[in-house]
Amino acid sequence: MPRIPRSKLARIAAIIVLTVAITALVIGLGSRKNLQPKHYVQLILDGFRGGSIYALMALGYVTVYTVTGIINFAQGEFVMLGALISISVYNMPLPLPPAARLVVAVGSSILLTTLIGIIVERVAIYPARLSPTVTLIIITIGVTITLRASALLIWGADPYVLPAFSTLVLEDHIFRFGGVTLQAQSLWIWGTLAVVLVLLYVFLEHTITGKALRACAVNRRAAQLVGINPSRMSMLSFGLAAALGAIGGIVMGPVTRPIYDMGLMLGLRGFVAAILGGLVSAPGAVVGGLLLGVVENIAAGVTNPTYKSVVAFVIMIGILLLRPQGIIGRGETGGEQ
Amino acid sequence: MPAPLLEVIKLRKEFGGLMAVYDVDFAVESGEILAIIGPNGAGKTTVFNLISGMLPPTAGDIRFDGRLLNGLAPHAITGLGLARTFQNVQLFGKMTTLENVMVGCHSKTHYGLFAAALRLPSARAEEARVREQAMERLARVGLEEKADENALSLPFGQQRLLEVARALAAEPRLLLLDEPGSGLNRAEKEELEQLVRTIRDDGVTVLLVEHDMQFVMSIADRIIVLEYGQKIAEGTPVQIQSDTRVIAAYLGEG
Amino acid sequence: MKTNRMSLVLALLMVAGMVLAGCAQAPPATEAPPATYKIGFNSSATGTYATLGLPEAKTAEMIQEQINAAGGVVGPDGKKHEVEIIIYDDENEADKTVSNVTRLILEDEVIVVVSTTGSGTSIAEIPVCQENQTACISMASAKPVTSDSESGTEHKWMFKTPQTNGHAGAWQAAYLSAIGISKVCILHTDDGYGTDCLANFKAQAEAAGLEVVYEAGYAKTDTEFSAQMAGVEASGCEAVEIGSTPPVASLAAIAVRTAMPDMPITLGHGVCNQPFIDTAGAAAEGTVFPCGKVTVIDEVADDDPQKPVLEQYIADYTEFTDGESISTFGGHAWDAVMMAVEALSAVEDGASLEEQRAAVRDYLETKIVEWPGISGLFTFSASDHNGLGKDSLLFVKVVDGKGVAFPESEW
Amino acid sequence: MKNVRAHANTIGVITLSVVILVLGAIDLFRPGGLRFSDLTGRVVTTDTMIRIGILTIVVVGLNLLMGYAGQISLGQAGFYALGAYASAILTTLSTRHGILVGVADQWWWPWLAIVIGMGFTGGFAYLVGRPIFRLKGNYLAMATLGMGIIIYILAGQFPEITGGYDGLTGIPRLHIGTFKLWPMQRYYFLVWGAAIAVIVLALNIVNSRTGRAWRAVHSSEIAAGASGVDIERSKLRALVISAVFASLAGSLYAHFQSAVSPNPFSFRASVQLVVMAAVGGLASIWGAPFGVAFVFVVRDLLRSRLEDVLHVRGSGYELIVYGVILVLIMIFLPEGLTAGGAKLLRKRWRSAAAGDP
Repeated sequence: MPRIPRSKLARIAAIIVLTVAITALVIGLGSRKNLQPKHYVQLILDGFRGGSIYALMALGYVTVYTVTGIINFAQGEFVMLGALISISVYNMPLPLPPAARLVVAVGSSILLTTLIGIIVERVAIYPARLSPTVTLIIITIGVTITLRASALLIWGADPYVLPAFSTLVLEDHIFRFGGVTLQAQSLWIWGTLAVVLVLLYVFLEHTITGKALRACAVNRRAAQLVGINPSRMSMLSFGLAAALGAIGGIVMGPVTRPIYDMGLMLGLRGFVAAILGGLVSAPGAVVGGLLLGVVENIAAGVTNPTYKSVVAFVIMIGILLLRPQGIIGRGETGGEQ
Repeated sequence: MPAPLLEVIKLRKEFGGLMAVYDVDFAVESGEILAIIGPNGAGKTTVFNLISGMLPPTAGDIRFDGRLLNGLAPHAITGLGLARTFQNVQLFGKMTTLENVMVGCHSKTHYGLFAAALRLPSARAEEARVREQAMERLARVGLEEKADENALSLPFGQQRLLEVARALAAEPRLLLLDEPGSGLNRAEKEELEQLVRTIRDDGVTVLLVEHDMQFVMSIADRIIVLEYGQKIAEGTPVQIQSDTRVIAAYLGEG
Repeated sequence: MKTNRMSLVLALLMVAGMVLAGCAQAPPATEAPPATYKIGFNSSATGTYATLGLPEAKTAEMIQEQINAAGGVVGPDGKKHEVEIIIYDDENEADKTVSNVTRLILEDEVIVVVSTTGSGTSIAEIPVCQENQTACISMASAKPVTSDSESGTEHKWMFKTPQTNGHAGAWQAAYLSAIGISKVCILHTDDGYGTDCLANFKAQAEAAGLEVVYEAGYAKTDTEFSAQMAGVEASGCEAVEIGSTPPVASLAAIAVRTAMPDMPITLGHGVCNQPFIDTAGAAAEGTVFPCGKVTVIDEVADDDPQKPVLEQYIADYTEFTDGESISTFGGHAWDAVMMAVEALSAVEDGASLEEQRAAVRDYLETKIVEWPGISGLFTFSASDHNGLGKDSLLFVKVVDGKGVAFPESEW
Repeated sequence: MKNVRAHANTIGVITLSVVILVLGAIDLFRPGGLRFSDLTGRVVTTDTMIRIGILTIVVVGLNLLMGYAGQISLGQAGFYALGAYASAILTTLSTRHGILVGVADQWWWPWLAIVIGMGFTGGFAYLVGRPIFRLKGNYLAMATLGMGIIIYILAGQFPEITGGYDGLTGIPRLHIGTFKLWPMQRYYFLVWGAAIAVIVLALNIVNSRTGRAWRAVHSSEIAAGASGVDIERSKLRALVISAVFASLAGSLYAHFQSAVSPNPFSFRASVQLVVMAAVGGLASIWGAPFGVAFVFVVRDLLRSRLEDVLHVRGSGYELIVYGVILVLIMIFLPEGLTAGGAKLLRKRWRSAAAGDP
């Protein structure tokens, strides 16, 4: 029987003790607010819904970071653009039935946002690719400010809404079982996440460009040596990240009221999810997103809901300090490229 | 026999199953020039990194002047008088040649932040002393006219000399030179040999790693030979030249 | 080192450039016609409170046009004085609010200031108005904007036109106790306005004998409320009071309706505009909230002294903004600016700026009695710089996507 | 050679002081009814100059931390907030809670509060810095970002202590004995006096042993360690100094605005501070005042000009232009406006000179 080295055993024991302690604390706090089991289920369900959006964004961060080593602050803005563009296209007086209009809206929004992502990469990111990390971070911040201000001018400051996919009307179909409510849109969100993962898997594993992208992610210089053009890969990674962001924005359109400045806090949450997953692996990003959504929601439920974003950032700093390679991944500690 | 300046006892370093350095023992007497040679990958630079605190040893002790170095951070070890240079030159890019050497004096200067912020006389005096010492170190390696130039604008040979000057600025009692000769032409190597000798004559013990046999034979008092992380021979250059195991290791028949 | 010296030279050039640019402008020639009265206006036309601040700014621009068309305002000297309303935007940032108000008072030398949209930012401007002894009329409803919490007295130079959250709390408490509710939950935004709603709704509820069993806040940008809903359900409260402005107020209402379909929902007067109902959709049905009369004009009795003023404002605003929806926040701005314009009549032409500002302040504090405005009948006094009572609000219920009067008789 | 740079810096300090004195005097004594803002076409007023002075202090700290020591901080507004809240809480103790009534109303108490604030913020930075500096590059940026946002959110809670979202008001104006450092024209001299003092201190530190150690750590940590520099302590020292400077600026802001709320210390504020440092030139202490001035003037100029030219609701267009300028500067002038600009000028002069027959 392979002897598990003592240090690994100790670490597993520590993790078990930690999880038991946390669950006890959660139940304890929850009972003070006499939360019934059905409330915990509701918190977890809604946590998964929010977590799926974080997961899609985390995938965007991972794609850009692994290929170019850049943390793209503007990832949140791609979500906003995806949502608002799809709503504008949907509200266009096209002679089509609502269902068809929705499909056109979704398609054109993903295309347009991907295009914007590529333009951003060509104009702002690629010219400065050799600059130090500080400069690149500030450039992505400049891009964020520009995109958000343009959205303010195009769509103004009022919230918009996309009809729920299943009912094509503002009010979504709600499933109720045992005191727990589940919106049909949540199913659309989880379904979309699953489809995106499958498509991403197929693209990365079974297409030449996909493999090239992965090669770039593993070792940029080696990829260059075998003839992969880093400029094309960088452009592709931003386009893919923009598409992922747009999809996230579209499916959450009916659930939240997209507005021009929704990108900031969402972007930060997506980043925390990416860090949880180790910032280098796609499965890590998805698990990180879902986990963040659930943990954040439960923590808010049992303590004071206003501490929700504090919880997210405390988790981030905790992960950065204790396990920079995240819960799943084995990445490095984000050193200078 | 006075106690050796540096003692390495049963030194071992494991990188995930690979034994880079395995039970290496050797000592460096004060005032001598000791060389460590061996084919590439023999663990020469790893031993250097273990001694200078860059890497924590898996097992074994390193004693400098009787003090245990295990676990000390590189800057603490430099403070004790053990300075080093690097195989691939590590200079401070956006700083001038003189400033690079002045950083070397860091462990020898003590004026605090408060004195520096207010440019108190004590700070200004010590600062002047540091500048003067650094200029003198530059003169030792013949680079005083290049004082104002950016360190990276110097030709490669002079960059190596600058690194030596910076190491000397810490007034070390033991100087570790990591492949000082690599990348130098014939004339530069002779100049380096001269420099190492004058350093030794100033009372600084020298431990150098080198794979250029010819250079080592002419400069070293004693030689240690490593192969696959193990010490296979130790002795004077003459003994080493005739040692069968060393020849086999180098010529690859072993 | 060389870059250092060069950067010094360039730096000095920039400063000199800045200085010369200023001198190039010729000093304004002194003009003979009667002095122009200047009113300062600052709202959050962009940023997080844009849905409130933009209609306010548009109302100010509308009034400017109306005054220009009328050729100005008749001063105490009988002559017509032009009125200039200088409009700034503070993007709901406290720093910009203080900068804008300071600039209006010290640089533009306005006689009276109307500023600003948010409660937090309005509180930040208090020291500027007090120290520079210039009347500032705020369009925010939080109590600390006009009343000094320590001494309980009103800030001498601070006024505000919106109905307070205390009035809104009183209406909600009266309605809930009337329909037999005893346990209440309060949800609120995590900002100056939201926390003021919480304090006032809670005080009024407890005064009316209701028990507040659960309170929870959320950020203006939040879209997920399941943590709050779990708390509401677990607390066993029988009704939910929401203290927020759109769009987050609508999302909160939707969340309550989704989790607890038949839970009664009451809100503060901050949601008193069409965007709240449009965004909330079906979730708004059946919700009740006190409302400024301007958004439910056809529910206002004909003999109500405010009716003519309300109808005039609605007609002018709709025409000026070619059909944008009427908002109660625009009404707060109209009241403030029109009061300021009326107070100008107390300004002596020859008097110094300080005297003119004091005259306007005194006029506001003493002469505004039973003053028919959009937000209600104003009666300012030394102890009340808000001048409105509970009756300035009309209780409204949303039926078929429209706010319909819901007087006590129908409870 | 070295004293030439020290010489250039002393000239710089003297000229900046003279310029500030002259501008301040004009504003204080109003020769011929001239107002300070007339000098700059009504774009820069005394209020703006004071805010530029306050933020210069923070940005000089950022220059040391990011430009010289090479450590990224996206949470500097957090330290700025700690200083502001320390002053706000301590100076309103007597009025709000009736604590230390006798002491808190003395003229010297606010000054002591400023020093306490700096001490507290410095200590906090030290405690936060120890774990955080195990991280590098993007991860360090994110950890500091998280810290800044947590401080911002917590400032909005605990109404009893921090006044919640409305914040604290009634912060007294500063006095020296009975001499009141108000109205603004007087406070201007205090703020810019502090700013120039901070610049002098920073220049001295940069040209000292500590400054050299920072630059060494920034270019190669391994070599710095081998040269005897305690890397951990060196980074921590840079963070603590930048936090202490930010705290001083926060206190000056609290006494200028006389009211403090979480609103001006959000993530947006941290980003703007980094932008000001970058535009002025990360590794140039002289860049700080000009990076700050550039951002203020450009935003105000754009807003007023855009409103006149396009008579449109300003801030949307203005933000776009601001964002684009930021990206362009970072791509073409990475060492910032002053240093980069100077280099461009020198190249042009050199090529012009070379061009002559």
